[in-house]
Amino acid sequence: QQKAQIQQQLHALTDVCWEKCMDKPRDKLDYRTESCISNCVERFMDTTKAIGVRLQQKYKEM
Amino acid sequence: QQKAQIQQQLHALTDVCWEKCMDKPRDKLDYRTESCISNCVERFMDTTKAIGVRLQQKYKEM
Amino acid sequence: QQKAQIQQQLHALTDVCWEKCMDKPRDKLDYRTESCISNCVERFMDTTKAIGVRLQQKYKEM
Amino acid sequence: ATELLQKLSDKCFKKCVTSPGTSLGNSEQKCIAMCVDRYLDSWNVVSKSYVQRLQ
Amino acid sequence: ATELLQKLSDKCFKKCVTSPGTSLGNSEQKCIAMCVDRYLDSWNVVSKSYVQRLQ
Amino acid sequence: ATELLQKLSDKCFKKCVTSPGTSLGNSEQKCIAMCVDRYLDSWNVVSKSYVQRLQ
Repeated sequence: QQKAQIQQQLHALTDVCWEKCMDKPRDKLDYRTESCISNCVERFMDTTKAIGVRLQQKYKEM
Repeated sequence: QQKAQIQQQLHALTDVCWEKCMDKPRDKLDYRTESCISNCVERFMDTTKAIGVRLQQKYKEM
Repeated sequence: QQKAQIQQQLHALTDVCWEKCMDKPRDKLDYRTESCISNCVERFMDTTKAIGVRLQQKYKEM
Repeated sequence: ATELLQKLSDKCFKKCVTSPGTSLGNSEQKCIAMCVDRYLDSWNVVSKSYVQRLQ
Repeated sequence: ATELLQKLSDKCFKKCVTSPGTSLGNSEQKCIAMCVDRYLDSWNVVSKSYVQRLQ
Repeated sequence: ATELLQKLSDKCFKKCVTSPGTSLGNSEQKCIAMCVDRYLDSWNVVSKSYVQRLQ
């Protein structure tokens, strides 16, 4: 079950970072696109974490 | 069950009207965005109603 | 079950080709839009076929 | 049918109501009606092409 | 709640992190916080308008 | 695998076939093949970054 959840997160991340970083597909994954994708994954996870914290604050305020 | 359906409609409406009315998020929900959202909800519901009527006409013609 | 699958493919194709070919809806389906949609369906099916072949090659290489 | 209604509401609202006002204007209403009609037309063209292709 | 977290991550990342760098910049962090707050505000406005309309 | 096929069809068709003609042109076919390859590459980069981050 946890494995399915990780698979699903990988799919979601690939979708988001593909849209963010890939313009026209080329014959190789160039360095720029690769580091864009890897930064995208990390920043996306930072974003999720920051939002989680924010939502908890909000719930406390209610 | 009906409660779940309403929740789902609220989610859909928030998505549509957020995309329609919110550009870059700011530090307050300004008046213009707020009235855009509230008009968006009403016009979306008008749209659904108009389409329902149209589809029924079409089904009769078939 | 197969019928449901075909229905689902028709929905997916209509969505893709509607986005690809329809700009502002007009009072008639003009010839240009109609042939765009019909080409879109065929090219989309070509695309799926080509991707299927490519994925099988990739799986063999692994 | 509910699914079609939801899908069409979404698509036609996005195409036809660019900045939502205090009521649906005349041209928005016409656009919505044409949007439904053209979507159903498109569905028919898609079905025909799909069936031809499968044969 | 997990669903809301996923949806907000998606929406706010797309709006606020235009070209992902080696860390979240200050303005990106602010944008994300405001994005969450404004989304919840929007949800409230939508709920209010929806309920008013149904009555 | 069917899900991946559907997703790739959708993504690569949108990226590579801008105005569908009477057959897939040579450059469209190449674009589709590269699109599949780059998507799988991206999946690998994402997995690697994701696992590194979790550790």
